[in-house]
Formats: sequence, C-alpha cells, structure tokens
Amino acid sequence: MARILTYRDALREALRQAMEEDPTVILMGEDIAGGKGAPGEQDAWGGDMGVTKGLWGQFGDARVIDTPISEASYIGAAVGAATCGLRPVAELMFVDFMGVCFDQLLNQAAKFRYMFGGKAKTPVVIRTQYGAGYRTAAQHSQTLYSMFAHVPGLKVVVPSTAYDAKGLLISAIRDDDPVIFFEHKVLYDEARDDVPEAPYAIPFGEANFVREGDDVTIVALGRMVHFAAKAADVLAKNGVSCELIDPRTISPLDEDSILESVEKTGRLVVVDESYPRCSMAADIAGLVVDKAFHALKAPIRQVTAPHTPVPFAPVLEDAFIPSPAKIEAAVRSVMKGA
Amino acid sequence: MARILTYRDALREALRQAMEEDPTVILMGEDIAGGKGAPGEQDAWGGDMGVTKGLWGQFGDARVIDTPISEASYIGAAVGAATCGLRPVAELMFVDFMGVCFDQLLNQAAKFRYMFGGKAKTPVVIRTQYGAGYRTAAQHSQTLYSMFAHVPGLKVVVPSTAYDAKGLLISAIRDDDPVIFFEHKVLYDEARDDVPEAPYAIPFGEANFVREGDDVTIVALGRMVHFAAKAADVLAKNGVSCELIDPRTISPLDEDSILESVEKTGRLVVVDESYPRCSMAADIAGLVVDKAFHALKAPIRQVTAPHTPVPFAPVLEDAFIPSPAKIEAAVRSVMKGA
Amino acid sequence: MQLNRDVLTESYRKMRTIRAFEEKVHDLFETGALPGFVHLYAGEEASAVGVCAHLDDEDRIVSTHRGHGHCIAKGCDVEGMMLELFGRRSGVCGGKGGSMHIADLSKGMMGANAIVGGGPPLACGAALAAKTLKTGKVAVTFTGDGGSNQGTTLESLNLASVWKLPMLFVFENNGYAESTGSGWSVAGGDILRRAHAFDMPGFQVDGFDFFAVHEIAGEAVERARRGEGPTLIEVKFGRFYGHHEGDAQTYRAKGEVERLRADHDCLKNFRQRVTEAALLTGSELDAIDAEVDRAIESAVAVSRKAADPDPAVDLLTDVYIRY
Amino acid sequence: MQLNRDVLTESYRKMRTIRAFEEKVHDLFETGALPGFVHLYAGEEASAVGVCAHLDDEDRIVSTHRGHGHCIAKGCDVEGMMLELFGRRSGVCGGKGGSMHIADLSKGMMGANAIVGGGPPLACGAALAAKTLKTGKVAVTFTGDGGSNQGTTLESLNLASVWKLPMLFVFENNGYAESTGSGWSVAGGDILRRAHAFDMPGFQVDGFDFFAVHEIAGEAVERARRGEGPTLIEVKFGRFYGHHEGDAQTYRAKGEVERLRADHDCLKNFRQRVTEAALLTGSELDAIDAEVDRAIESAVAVSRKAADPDPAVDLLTDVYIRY
Ligand SMILES: Cc1ncc(C[n+]2csc(CCOP(=O)(O)OP(=O)(O)O)c2C)c(N)n1
Ligand SMILES: Cc1ncc(C[n+]2csc(CCOP(=O)(O)OP(=O)(O)O)c2C)c(N)n1
Ligand SMILES: [Mg+2]
Ligand SMILES: [Mg+2]
Repeated sequence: MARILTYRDALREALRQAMEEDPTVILMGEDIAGGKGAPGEQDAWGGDMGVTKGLWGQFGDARVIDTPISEASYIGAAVGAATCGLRPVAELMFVDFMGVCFDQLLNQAAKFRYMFGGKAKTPVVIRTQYGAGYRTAAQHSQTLYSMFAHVPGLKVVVPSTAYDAKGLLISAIRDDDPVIFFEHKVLYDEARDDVPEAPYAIPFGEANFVREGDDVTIVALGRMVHFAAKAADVLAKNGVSCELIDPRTISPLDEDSILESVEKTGRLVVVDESYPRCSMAADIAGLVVDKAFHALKAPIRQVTAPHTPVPFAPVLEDAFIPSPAKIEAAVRSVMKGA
Repeated sequence: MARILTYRDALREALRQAMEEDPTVILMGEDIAGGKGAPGEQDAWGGDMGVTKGLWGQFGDARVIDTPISEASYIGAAVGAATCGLRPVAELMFVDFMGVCFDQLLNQAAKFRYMFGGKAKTPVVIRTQYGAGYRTAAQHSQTLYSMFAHVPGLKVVVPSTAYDAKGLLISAIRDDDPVIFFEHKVLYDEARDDVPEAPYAIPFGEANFVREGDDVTIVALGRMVHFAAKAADVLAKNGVSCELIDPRTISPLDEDSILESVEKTGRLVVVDESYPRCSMAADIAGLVVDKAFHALKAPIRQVTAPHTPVPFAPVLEDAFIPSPAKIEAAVRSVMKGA
Repeated sequence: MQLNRDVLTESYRKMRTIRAFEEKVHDLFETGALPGFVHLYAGEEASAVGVCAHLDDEDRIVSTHRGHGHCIAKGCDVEGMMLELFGRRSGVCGGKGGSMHIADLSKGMMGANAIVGGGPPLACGAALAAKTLKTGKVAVTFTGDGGSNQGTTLESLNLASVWKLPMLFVFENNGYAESTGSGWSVAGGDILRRAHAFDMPGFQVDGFDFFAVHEIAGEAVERARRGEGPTLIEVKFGRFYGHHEGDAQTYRAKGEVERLRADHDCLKNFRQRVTEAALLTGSELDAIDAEVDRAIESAVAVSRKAADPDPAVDLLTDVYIRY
Repeated sequence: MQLNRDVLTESYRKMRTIRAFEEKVHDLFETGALPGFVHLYAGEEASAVGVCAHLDDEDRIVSTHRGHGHCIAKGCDVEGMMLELFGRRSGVCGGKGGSMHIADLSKGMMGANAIVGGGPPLACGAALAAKTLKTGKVAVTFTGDGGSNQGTTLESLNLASVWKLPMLFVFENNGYAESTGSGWSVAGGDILRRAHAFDMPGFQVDGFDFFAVHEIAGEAVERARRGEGPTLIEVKFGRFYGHHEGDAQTYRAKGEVERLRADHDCLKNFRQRVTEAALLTGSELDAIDAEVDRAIESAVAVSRKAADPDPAVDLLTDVYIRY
C-alpha cells in the first residue's frame, strides 16, 4: 500500500531519521526552528519552506540551531564543527546567497583534505534551495549547482523526486566529504512519490534510468527531469523513443551510464535549468563528444535557461525556464540529425 | 623600433592612460598604493605585484584608494560608485578571494541592468590575479574565470600577452558593463611584447588567430596560449599543422571564429588551466559539438588541470598545470581520430 | 527644529501614501493578484520619510527586501511601482525586477535588495562617488536588525569610517528578522553599540515618532554634507504585518500587533502632534488622505489593465549595454 | 599568577623554537631553498605561546597565513613542519599544503589559512562542537589587525556572542596589514572596541610580554571552559621581518625594526624576568637555546635530503574520502 510523501516531507523524514540514528548530526540555519528570542511560539517557522518544521520540538536547541543572518560564519561554523566530531547539516536558505559565504566552501571545506595531506575529514552537508518558477526574481531563483560542481573537493546532489530526495539526503549525511544538496523550491510541493518509511541510502554517482529508449538519450537534472518526461511522452506518441537519464548527483557524475546510453542511441539532448555558459549541460556535452564521439549521429543539443538573469514578470519567467516544448523541439532537431 | 613591455608594465600603462583620459576613472584595492597610515614611504607597494606602482604619485589619494581588508565592502563600493558616475577599477588581489565578495558581482553588478529594466549602467572593472605556477598552493593559485563566465551580466577578459593586456584593459575601462579582468600571475614577468605607446582598444568578442593551420584547431586561454604555441611548434616539425585561437574574452566569446576554424580543420583541442568540470574547456567543446558537429572528424579533447585543489609541492604543481607535452599528446590523439 | 507647512504636508502625504500602498498590496496579495514575495513596510513609515525628507534626487539611498516605503519616501512614482509589483511592462523596472528589486535611479533610489547585507557596500560606493566628485551629496543605507549581523554590513561600517564617507547607516530595528528576535540575534541587544566600535556617532530613536527621526537624521545628513563622516542611527519600532505576506506570525506576542496599531501608529502620532500644535488642521489631513487613496486606487486600476512584457522582445534584452 | 618551572621552561623552549625556526626559514628563503609565500612570526612568539600554554591537544586553534608560530606553540612537530615548507612527501601535510596551509589536526591545530578572515568562522565551529558534545574544550582563533576588518571576522564575533561559544578571539595587532597601518585600517585605532560592540569581555595586552599574555589568556580560557562565552584579546606588538619574505618594508619608520629587536624582544624580556626573579638560570636558558638550535639544524638537514611527493601517486589522491 503506497505511502505518498511530498519532496518536503521526504526531506524532513530523512533529517529526522539521520538525527535519530546518529547523535552527532545537528542542523543549523536561519529560522530552521524559528521564534528564537521572540515572545511567541518557538519552532514558529521550521525553515522558510517548512522542511525542518517539528524537528526542534523533537531534538531541541542543542541540535536544531537557529542562527543570526551571518551565512559566512555559520556555514563556516558547520564546516569547522565537521572537522571536530559533528555532522552538521547547515541550511543556506537560497543558493543565491552563496556569494556571501562561498569562501567557506570553495577554499575551506573543499580543500581541507587535500591541503592537509589526507588527514582531514569534513562531513558537512549544505542544504540549499534553487530554481525558478516561484516569481522570486533575479536574486532568489537561480540554478547555481554548476559552480559547485566546478570545485574539486565538493560533492553535489540534485534530487528530482521525493524518493531520491530522502535516499540521497541520508547518503549525504552519512558521507564523510562535504556535500552540497540542491532542493528545487517548486518540487517541495510538486514532487510526490511512494516513499518507504525505513531509512535507505541511494549511493552517489549512480544515475537513474527514468525511462529506457533507443532513439535519443535525454540527460536532465532536478525539476527538468519531469519536464523531459513530459516531452518524452509526447515524442513516444510520435514514434520517437527517448531514454531519460537523471544523474541525481553531478559530482560525482555517473559518466558510464550516460556514455553507454549514447553508445546505444547515438543522440543526446541535455536539459539543465542553469545559465548556459560553463554549465552542467556543457559539461555533459563535453564529456560525450570526448568519450563517445564515434557513436554520435547528430549534434548534441543543450536545453538551458538563456544567458540572462531570472526575470520577475510571470510571462517572462515562464519563458526563461526550459519547457517540455523546447525539449521536444531539441529532440526533434537531433532526430533530423541537424 | 620595438618597444618591449612586460604584461605588468603594459597593464600599468593602460591604467595610467585611462586615468589621464577620463577623470572619473579611480583605482581601489589593498595596498595598491601601500603605506597608508604607516610611518614610512607612501606608495610603498603599488599592489602586491607592483602593477599599480607609481600611480598614487601621479594621481593622489582621491583616485588611487587603498582599502582595509574588506573585499565585500570595497568591491561593492566600486559597484555602487559605478552607478553614480565613477568608473572604478577595483583590484581583487587574488581571484581565490572571490568567496568573500562574490555576492556584489553575482547578485548586484551583474543584475542591476536587467533587474532595473535597462535603466542602470555599471561601468566597473575588477582586476584580479589567477593561475598556478607560483608555488602559492590551494588558496592562491586557482583559475576561476569559468564561474564568472557562467554569470549573465558579467563580461570576462583573459589576456595572454602584454599587447592584449593593454588593449583589453583600456576597452574594459571604457566599457559600460561590469568586466572581470583576469591577469595570470606568471605572465606579469613572462609575457613581453612590442607594445605601442599610444592608447589602443581591443574590442571584446574578437578572438586572436595566433597561428593559422589546417589539421587541428587549438583554442587556448591565458598562459595556456603560450604552452599551446610551444606544442604547435613541435607538431609543425612533425607535419601537423595547428590553428591556434586565443579567444581573449570568454564572455562575450567569439563563437564564429572558433566554429569557422573547426569547419576548416574538423578537429578541436581546448586548453584551459581551469578545473575540468563545468569549465571553459567544456563550454567550448559543447558549443562546437552543437554548432559544428558535421565538420568534426575526431573527438574533442580538453586539456585542463585535474579535478583536485592546487598542490604546494613544486613537483606536484608542475604536474597539475597543463603542459605543452600534454597538449601535444592531445593533438596527436585527435589526429589519429581516436 | 520647527518644520514648515510644506515639509509637514509633504511628509504626511508620503507616510500616508506608504501606508495606503502597503495596505492595498496586502489586500491584492490575498486575492492572488500579486506574484512573488512581498514584504510590507506599514508601521515603519516615519523612518523612510523622516530620513528622506532631508534628501534630494541626487542623494542616494539603498534599500532592503522591504523597500516600498523607501521608494515612496524618495519620490518614486506610485503608479510605476504598482505596475512593477504586477509585473507589467510599464512598471518602473519594466516588470523585470518586482517588489524585491524595485528601483528608480533617476530618483536616487538605488534599489530594494533581496540579499540581506547587499546594500551597505553599494551605499559606501555612492558616498565615495559623492566624495570623489565633490558633489556635496550623501548616501543612506537602510538595513534591518537582522541585516545588522551580516558581515558585509559590519565591514561597511568600518570602511565608511576609515574613508570618512558622507553617509548614514539607518538600522531599522523592528524587533524581528523573519521570526527571529533582534534581542537575541544582535549581541548585546542593540545595534547602537556598533557605532562606537567603528568610531562614528550613533543614535537610537523612536521610529514611531516622525519628528524624532526627522531631527536626528537631519543632523546626521548635515554632518555628512560637511564632510565629517558617517553616522549610525538605530530606529526602533515594529512592523504592522508579517515578515512577508503569508507569515502566520505565531512568534509574536498575543495582541502585539493590535497594541502597535493602537498606541504606536506614526500616522496617528503625527496627526495628534500637528493638530494639537495647530500646525495643520484635521480637515487638511483628511483631504490628503482622500487624495492619497484616490491615487492608490487609480494606480491599481491602471495596473490591472496594463500590458505584460513580451517574452519575444523583453526576455533577452537589458543584460548588457553593449553585446 | 606564579608559573612553575615546567611551564616556564616549556614556554621558553617554544618561543625560542619559533624564533630559531623563523630565522632559519628566513635564511633558507634567501638562498632560494624554499618555494612560495612565507610569512614569519618572529617577534610575536609571546602571543602564540602565551595563549597555547593553556590548551591541550583537544582544544582547537585556527591560524592565519602567518602560522608557523601557532603550530609550534600548539605542539606540531618541527621536523614535519620544515619538511612541509620544503614541499616534501614526509611533510606534516604531505607537501600538499605548504607554509600557508600548514596544519596538524592531531594537535588541535586546524590550519594556517591563506584567506584573511577565513579562520574565525571555523573556530566558531570548533567551539560549537565542544559545546554540543560537552567536551569542556575551547577554541582559539588568531587573527591579524587587517583580518579584524574582514566581515567574516566581525560576524563571527556576533555569532560567538549570541551562541555563547567557548572561544577566544586573539587579535594579533602587529601594526600592519601588508604595508597598511592598523591605526588607519581599524576604525578608531583599536580592535578592543569591538568587544563591547558584540557584548563580550575584551582586553588589550603587550604582546612582547609573555607573562601578560599568559595571564589574560588563562583567565579567558577559564571563562570559556566555565561556559561563560567568548573573550576578545588584542595583542599589541610588531613583527621582526617584512610582511612576507621579499618585502622591502619601506613603509616602516627608519630604525623601527632595530628598536623592536633591541627593546621589545619577548625572548630577552622573558630571560631578564626569570633570571632576575631567579626562577631559571641563564645557563639553563642557554642549554635550551643550544638544544633548540640543534633540533632546527637537524630538521633542515633531514628536509634537504627528504623525498618529494610522486606526482604519479600523490597528485590525484586525498581530494575525497570516498570517490
Ligand atoms: C544573504 C541573505 N540571507 C538570508 C536572506 C533571507 N531573508 C530575507 S529577509 C530576512 C530577514 C531580514 O530581517 P531584517 O534585516 O531585520 O529586516 P526586516 O525583514 O525585519 O525588515 C531573511 C533572513 C536573504 N534574503 N539574504
Ligand atoms: C581575503 C583575503 N584578502 C587579502 C589577502 C592578501 N593578504 C594576505 S596577508 C594580508 C595582510 C594581513 O594582515 P594582518 O591581518 O594584520 O596579518 P599580519 O600579516 O599582520 O600577520 C593580506 C591583505 C588574503 N590572503 N585574503
Ligand atoms: Mg527586522
Ligand atoms: Mg597585522
């Protein structure tokens, strides 16, 4: 009998179970409990999207820690604490805020192990919200995981379903390396699946074959997996068989699954909500034209956001986001081999 | 009669001439004059690499402005001042420090014009040092321009020669958009050319054909242009004719020149000192497999740094940096079509 | 300092306009007419207006995510603002910015800013430009209590002091950062302490009292214009609505908002002060109220009918000046 | 507080080891034997040793780009350090870190840090771990006068105060950030002011006086262990060498360094104090000097001959724990 959870609830369940199984797991972030130092209800917010709601009640002040608005110092504190026996899960409310705290990830967390000759262990997880579609405009809607994938020493996770969200977050917390965990704000409510109650871990670097097909390989990330599936349905009705791959983690990336699929189909479309330049879409295209060139029958098309900030007006934002229609058009173009 | 200047001196000449021609051009940064508030010599440093040495003496405190160690606030001040009638050129001593001030570029400078409906003008230049080879290890040796190229609203310049350094910096200062100007620390002394004394501007988005060739296109950036030229010399002796392209600016990128060249040669090797994932190397490979697929005779090879931080030990750092030998091997492999 | 009739009427009109604008936005949001995140300034009007009364279009201000009040106080067009909140093409930012990025550089309003702590460095730049170009102009950065803990804000205090910049740091302490109490998040409980730490004059003022804010701000602006450097002003008050629209506000005390509205309304205080002192009559103020309400109504009516941007034309433009 | 012989000899040995290490590194750098950027701690020994004398291996410290002294004070192996500066495979960081990233977590030394302001947030984390795990341990972050102006440092002061973390902020004010005077870059001239701003006890101490540093630091460490929160200590002194090796130091006053070496040498002060008080004899101290010099010489001898890392084996390892 199915147990349908939203992406939000699946994430909360993963946090709760990880905290129950390991007392060194702590959470920190702005208003992740809420009401700190306020006269009214404590745990008033549970995070701005309600992901951590209720955890303060179960685990208390010592393990669900609200912070002042000081991302550099509390993200850095999470990193430092991770080298001292804790497994912090810090929330960066929106990944757009990376600019005020990036040093602690780029130059600290990501480099300790290497700089210190393999002697450091930094099991920290940064949970962060990304993506357009919420009408929050240029500074609250970006898809910035490509920048994190660029950085050696970081692992980067981009779950597309509630099932994956739970299993990947549990893996992230158990992992001994720094992990940046990207949650799409629109999926908190839109993504719902049958999610087993018992804790389970989905290994990093293992892509999910969302659907098998012979004509074209579509690699899509996060929310785009759902858009690609929509496009694939339409295409199937028109006799085009798409193989849809969701890498789930982009660093490490399951290169073999992508290459095997392209060896079979000979065609590739990459769908990525990122800005186009130096993006994951480009990264995957570059991988395939190096390692599977001889199998390619057509150009590799990248379906991404345009090279513009995210606009506010709904009509503009809707045009900014890659759509099933654009994905379908890209697949048709590679089917023509043009 | 030749007028040989180093990359450093060419940059200083560009700054001086830009300041002479436009009183709204100011410089700011840490120790760009030096000796501020100290008992000894003023203008004691002229920047940690001496690029701005002497400009304080000519232009004084009001236009050559030393700062406390507060990158977020002074880079942000440069951005804000640019919207208020100045043309600031701010120095971010090492691009590795982007993590403490990135927000002012990612979410402020890059987005004003779009967010404000085309009404903002932000003519700011951020000069910054990048690259390995100086034995300064993980936090002072990175090549991070790919992250800036990812951001819509920023322009990104990567000069490889003293001649280009002067002409591109003059263009950057005259440009009305935010420009991130990447200076390779090893080139300050290594790169020397005949540099005309009179001010000249090199337009953005126009690649330089360093050498013409028929068999393989090599696209290389910054210091890698010189390494690629070395490799091309060796290959020429072995009958392999390389066309070497230096894009000079990566945002905007001269896509047409790269595509035309590959249409001719059918083969591409991209050389980029960056980390490999989501890099400029991947960006250019992705461009070509989309737009010039049918001309391709072989896989596109990317010669980059490995997916590791920059190591300290000289033997390790030397192995980290892409070498002429690695470039040569990559070209040979694509000549084999394998 | 005795204020003349024009300043009084103009100030009242602006405060009243902010209040009416925000209450209208609140209603519109509830009906689903407005997309996105909206943070209302109602209750805090005396701060924006008391400060901006001393500024002209060449003086610059930098705002926060809670920026509508600062826009109106600085003279932005209310219809253009409402159009922007609706995401219309004729909005003050062409519909591309929205509530969190609303700006009008022609009025010296450098923008709301959805990055907490994003504004103070920019204001340092505006002040540096004024100083370098010797324009005699000043810059003001509005920051919240939560934003006062951001490193970018703190280092800007140091930079402004070291560079002796002509600017004001106005900290709007409304007691909360989202649901977090400022008594907890601001070490020591008040932001004022930070003035001394960074060697600048600092003042605390009752933000429900327009006259108090106006006087302190006036002195600070004069100091800045005289080239005597920055000033820190901590404005203490509370907001009449939630952090953003949709906030259940369970973290606030029972009856807290009602008490604020009843006893700490800057508009009521203003009306009482000026009428008791016979500076303005109740009917003069009522007339302003009516004019303001009509202006807001018409701004909404225009905005409802206005055209959206056209993706084919507007999506890809305005990224760069030269491509 | 009367210090016993062991503490005195151990403290002298460490200060003397730092001095000898740095002078040797200075000479080696001049001969070109050492690659990269090297920042020497000579002249500042009393700070690192006076503070770390109160710490054990489970207490954590976070250092700066000028980290050799903090390493030695915290008990890192001098030979392993010298090997690291040579970039040898047997260096304390396998030759991958170098001078600016030298660390030994087993000694509670969380690393030199080449990002100014990079350390304080990390130290907050170490203190948070101690508090959460109830270990009774403390964390110390060493920061320079220049680093005291970095936003990450300033917001860490607020965070530590708000969270009541068991830690010390030790600001080593040596008068300069590279060539920039701290009297200019630190608004108000002293860092001590910032203690009050962030509601924590603050002290200023003569950094040439080991005993003064030792006493103040001891009280602060006790306060932290008792769970009474963080303390700010501003240590005032000067460095005996340039910012980094190769710095011409023209920004310093004529004779400044000579005066420091002559009249403000923490080692001379220490020797005078303990011999006059007959706590240790001159010959006991001479014996330590000789031992230390021998240890440094042998560390250099070993380092000269030691093997480099092997790119084929070492370049790609240690990026992740699990791939
Ligand atoms: C860098 C950054 N961190 C966090 C947020 C999310 N956020 C938006 S407003 C806000 C609270 C701000 O509180 P305060 O500064 O007191 O301003 P107020 O909302 O009370 O006017 C937070 C945490 C943000 N927008 N930017
Ligand atoms: C974020 C950052 N900005 C600038 C630098 C360059 N830099 C290295 S050391 C230094 C001066 C530091 O001065 P201070 O904090 O007083 O320490 P000291 O060198 O005097 O020990 C600067 C500007 C850096 N490494 N990191
Ligand atoms: Mg507030
Ligand atoms: Mg110093």
